[in-house]
Amino acid sequence: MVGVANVSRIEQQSTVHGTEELVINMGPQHPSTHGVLRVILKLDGETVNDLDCDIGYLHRGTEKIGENITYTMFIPYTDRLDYIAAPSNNLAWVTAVEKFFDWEIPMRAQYIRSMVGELSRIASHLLWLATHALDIGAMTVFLWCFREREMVLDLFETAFGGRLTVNAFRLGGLHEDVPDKFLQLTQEFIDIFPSRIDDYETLLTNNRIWLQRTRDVGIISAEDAMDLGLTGPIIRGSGVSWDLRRAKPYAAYPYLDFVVPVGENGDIYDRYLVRIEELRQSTRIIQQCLEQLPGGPVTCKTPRTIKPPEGEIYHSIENPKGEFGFYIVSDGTTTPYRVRIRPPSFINLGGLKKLCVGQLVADVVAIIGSIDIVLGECDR
Amino acid sequence: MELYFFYMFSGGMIITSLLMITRANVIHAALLLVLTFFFLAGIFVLAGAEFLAAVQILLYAGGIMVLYLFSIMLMNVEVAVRMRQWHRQGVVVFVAAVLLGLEIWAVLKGVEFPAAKQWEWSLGATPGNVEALGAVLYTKFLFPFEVASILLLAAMIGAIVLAKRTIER
Amino acid sequence: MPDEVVENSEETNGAPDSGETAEEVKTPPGEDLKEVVESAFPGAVLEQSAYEDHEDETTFVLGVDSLVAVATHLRDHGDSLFKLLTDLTAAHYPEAENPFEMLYHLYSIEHNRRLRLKVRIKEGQAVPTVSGIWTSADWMEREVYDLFGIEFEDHPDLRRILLPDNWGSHPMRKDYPLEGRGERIYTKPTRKEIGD
Amino acid sequence: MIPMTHFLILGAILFLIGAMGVLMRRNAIIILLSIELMLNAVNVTFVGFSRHLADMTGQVFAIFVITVAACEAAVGLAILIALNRDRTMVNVDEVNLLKW
Amino acid sequence: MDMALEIAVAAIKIFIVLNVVQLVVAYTIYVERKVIAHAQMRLGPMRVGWHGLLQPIADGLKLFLKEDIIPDKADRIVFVLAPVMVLVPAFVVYAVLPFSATFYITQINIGLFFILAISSLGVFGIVMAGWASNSKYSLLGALRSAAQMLSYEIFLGFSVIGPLMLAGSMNLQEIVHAQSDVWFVFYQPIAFIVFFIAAMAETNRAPFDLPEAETELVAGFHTEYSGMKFAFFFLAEYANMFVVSTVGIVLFFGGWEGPDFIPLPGFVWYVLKLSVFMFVFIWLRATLPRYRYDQLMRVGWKFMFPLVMLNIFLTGFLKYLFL
Repeated sequence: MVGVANVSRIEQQSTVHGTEELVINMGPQHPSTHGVLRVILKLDGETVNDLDCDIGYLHRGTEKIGENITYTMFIPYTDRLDYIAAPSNNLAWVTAVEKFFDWEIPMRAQYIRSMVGELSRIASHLLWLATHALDIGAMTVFLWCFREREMVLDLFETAFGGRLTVNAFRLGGLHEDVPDKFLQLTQEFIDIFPSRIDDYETLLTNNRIWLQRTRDVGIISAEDAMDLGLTGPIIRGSGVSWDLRRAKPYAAYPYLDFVVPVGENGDIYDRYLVRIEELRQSTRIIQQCLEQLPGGPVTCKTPRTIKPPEGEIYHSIENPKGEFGFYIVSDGTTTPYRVRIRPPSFINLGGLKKLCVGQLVADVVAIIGSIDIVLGECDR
Repeated sequence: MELYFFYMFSGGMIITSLLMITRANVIHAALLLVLTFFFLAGIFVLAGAEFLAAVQILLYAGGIMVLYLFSIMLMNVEVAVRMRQWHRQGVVVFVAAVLLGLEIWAVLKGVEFPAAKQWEWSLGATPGNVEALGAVLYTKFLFPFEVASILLLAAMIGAIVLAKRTIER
Repeated sequence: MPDEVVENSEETNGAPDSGETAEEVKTPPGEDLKEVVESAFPGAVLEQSAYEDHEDETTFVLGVDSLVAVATHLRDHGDSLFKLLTDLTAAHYPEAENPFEMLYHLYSIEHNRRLRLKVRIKEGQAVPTVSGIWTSADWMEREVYDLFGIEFEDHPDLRRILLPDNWGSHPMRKDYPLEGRGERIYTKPTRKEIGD
Repeated sequence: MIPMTHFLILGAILFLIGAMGVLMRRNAIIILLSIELMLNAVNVTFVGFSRHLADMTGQVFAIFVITVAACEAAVGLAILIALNRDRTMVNVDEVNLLKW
Repeated sequence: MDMALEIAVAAIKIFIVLNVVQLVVAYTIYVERKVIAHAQMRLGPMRVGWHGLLQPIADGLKLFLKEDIIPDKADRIVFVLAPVMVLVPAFVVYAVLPFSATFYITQINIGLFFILAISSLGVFGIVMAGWASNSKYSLLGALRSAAQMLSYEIFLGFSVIGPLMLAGSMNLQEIVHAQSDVWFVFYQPIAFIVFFIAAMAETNRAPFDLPEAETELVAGFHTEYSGMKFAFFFLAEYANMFVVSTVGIVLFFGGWEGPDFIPLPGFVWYVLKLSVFMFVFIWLRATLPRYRYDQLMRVGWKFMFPLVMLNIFLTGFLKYLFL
């Protein structure tokens, strides 16, 4: 979509100045804008003076669709939001709708939800690490991460039949119990995964060039992060120990033991460390889920047509990218009256300007990578 | 054989330099001047100054001219292409040039040069041009050499001060 | 390695999805927050509600005029500290007297609680921007402007964000046609407009 | 063996072309380029004499000329960049604020 | 008649070298793809021929048959000339490289200086390409590249002075002969490190591949190039890798000479050493992230420049004392 005014605003300013300022269009087809993001950069030499994001290339009106179909029918649409971590979106939607009711979700379903949620976190973080490292020029990490991400997607396939858009959960639990093979393969995966994380870290964590590229770049303080509404690993990287899995527990998280990693300086490197540690913690959580997994049914008794009582709720979960929530207004019919998706990528991307102005072009790429956006959810 | 090469190189130089001063596009002019310098390096080789030829390419073509191109890219030159290119004094310049040319020609015509001497070494052999040049440069011309280095330093500081946007005091 | 980690706290333990049980039916949750607001701005909270008395669903309905003052107060007051504007959106009720409802979801990391502010406005009525209070509101207000056509006073950069700049209508309104050519009220930009 | 006069005539022609460029063009960058050409015309003469007299002094001076050319290029271009930044112009006859 | 024979012999040598170099370059790309693939736990090219051995030929054919696009607003002449200006210097340098004691095209007494001079011209092609494409990414890439290559040329130039002082000649053959006892890398470790880093930067190889950093500037100066013109840039990059590797071998690792107790022909030694160099180049590319522009400049001017000056001073001092 053509953002006419977006371009002209910046270009007009640049012609007023006597000195030549370079306006470059990064995207929407650019290797490191992670999708169809278009960033209009105003450069002075290599320094970024001003920046404007043009988004909406992937706008599909998901909220509007949600207002015209039933609660169950909307689950597959949530897959298409953050398609990197689709089960997380399913989880947010089903837990949000379940908040209207007082159903007893069976514990087995809750544990599987947590487990799959963490697997999707691993999948998402692996894709982030892969592309982030590639943006900074470390191309080997890219393929190593994809090797493990492939294993996670295979797990999804075993459990739900789909790989990317899995449509994993149903209102009231799961559609079917997961096959035993899934549990067995998951155990095999988390047995080898920690050593693979060590491999990534060998290439990056103490690499001098990596440190020079990420340390003290794109710093955001805790106060600024809150002001900008940044959530997820970004705000944790700035030193705020806040994780919705801990603060507002859902699924099986109240019974699971995990550590919320926190950074110190709020630079790219801290965000990197936080996400790497989250990978390890996710592995731990999955291990606990496997050990504590109770038997029994995977779905509770739900009415044939889902008609929540009139009212409005907001429910959010800790998506890999940040706080992912749904605000739902029910008018007592089978379709929601208003569906609002609280998109972490959209709001985190809003902080890009603050992070980038004054930095170099090469840093913009690194910063976009460290924010970890996915445009499907940003544009909805 | 030598003479043919000389004519080739000098013809090339004259053509490219004439093209150079007539181009509207500065980048084209700069690139043509680079070509001129290649021919000049060839002439230096013919004159037995192969070290100088390499210096010509390394410093002039590879250094100074890249600096030119670099600066031209930093400036806004597209505007200048569309503007008037010449001072309105072409006739005066041409007359002056012809007069100067005739004068130089007349002087050269009257001069009888003594017979050429031979180098003490043959072309391309070692030790040769480089050693001889070094020996002269670092003994007889040591003082001018050091002065040149100070000149370079001064020019460097001057260039930085002039081109720097803001100078923190 | 991150320098600081927080051990698993047992305080927040609670059965998932249980929410608050219907013991305190009489007093809806969020009374303390109401006091925080009322102490500085008496009568600012026009309505108070919460879905099935969920603590997190506390909702205050405010007047348009008091919005910015109350929001600033809620952000800065020690008992509320709503430093995070989680979400900002709107809803359209075409039949109502005030058809548009602005929704502000606030979150306080310090107190781990949520609050929803509501402002009801008429068609064409402008809302004061809260982007001066939470910078994150900048883009979200642009989105509301884009999809609902609600104007924001003093917004630093009120442009469309998701749809093309010359999109003719506001698709999240309930009267937006779901079929037909309605959604193509959109003129192709001329070359001149693009600046080519 | 190349006759001495050849070098001298070549040097003279190049110098003339350079001088014409300096006098006739408005574009400051091309004027700088023409100056480079003139300096090189001198180099041709130096090297010619060095060849003819089998004496290294000519080549040494050619090296000094290149040094001076480098300085001239650096300072000249810096001035041009400063001018261009201040007010977008590259033509020498526009720089006339000091002209009475 | 002698002269005609000489010219004919030289022409044949040039023909051989040019063709062999092109073939070897094509296969270096294959080797690079294979090595990086294995570093990344995958197979690399496998389809064309046995283990993808015919892949370079297929690639070459593909590039040859591709549509050659010249952007509408590009400066056509400069745009077409730029790849030539990159490729020609890269190949001209081969004229003085000694491949073995007997196999070389020519030897001149300013051999090393000639290499430096000619390879400094490569930057022209890049600047021309960046400017002529009339694209902002290309221009930024070209500016970066010009600054980078100009600075690193200086360190490259200064780093070879140490070995030069030891050998007392700029003739590459004589430099090799001077190392018949001990390789200069043992006398000149600092110079070698600086040389190697500068060589990586000169050839725009990772971690210094900023001019063509695909994730920032799409592809830098050759963003707008396609088909054979793109292939020219590609060929030139690898040809330059061979040149700097060969210069490194000649200056620091005794050229074609190996230890006496292993009787191998000179050319084999040369190829062995070259392979090691190339492998290190590829290995680094698979391992390291990319430097940022300002960091690159800082490393160069604040770290390598003083180091190499110190090296020259020390070499001169020690040579004065002991020789």
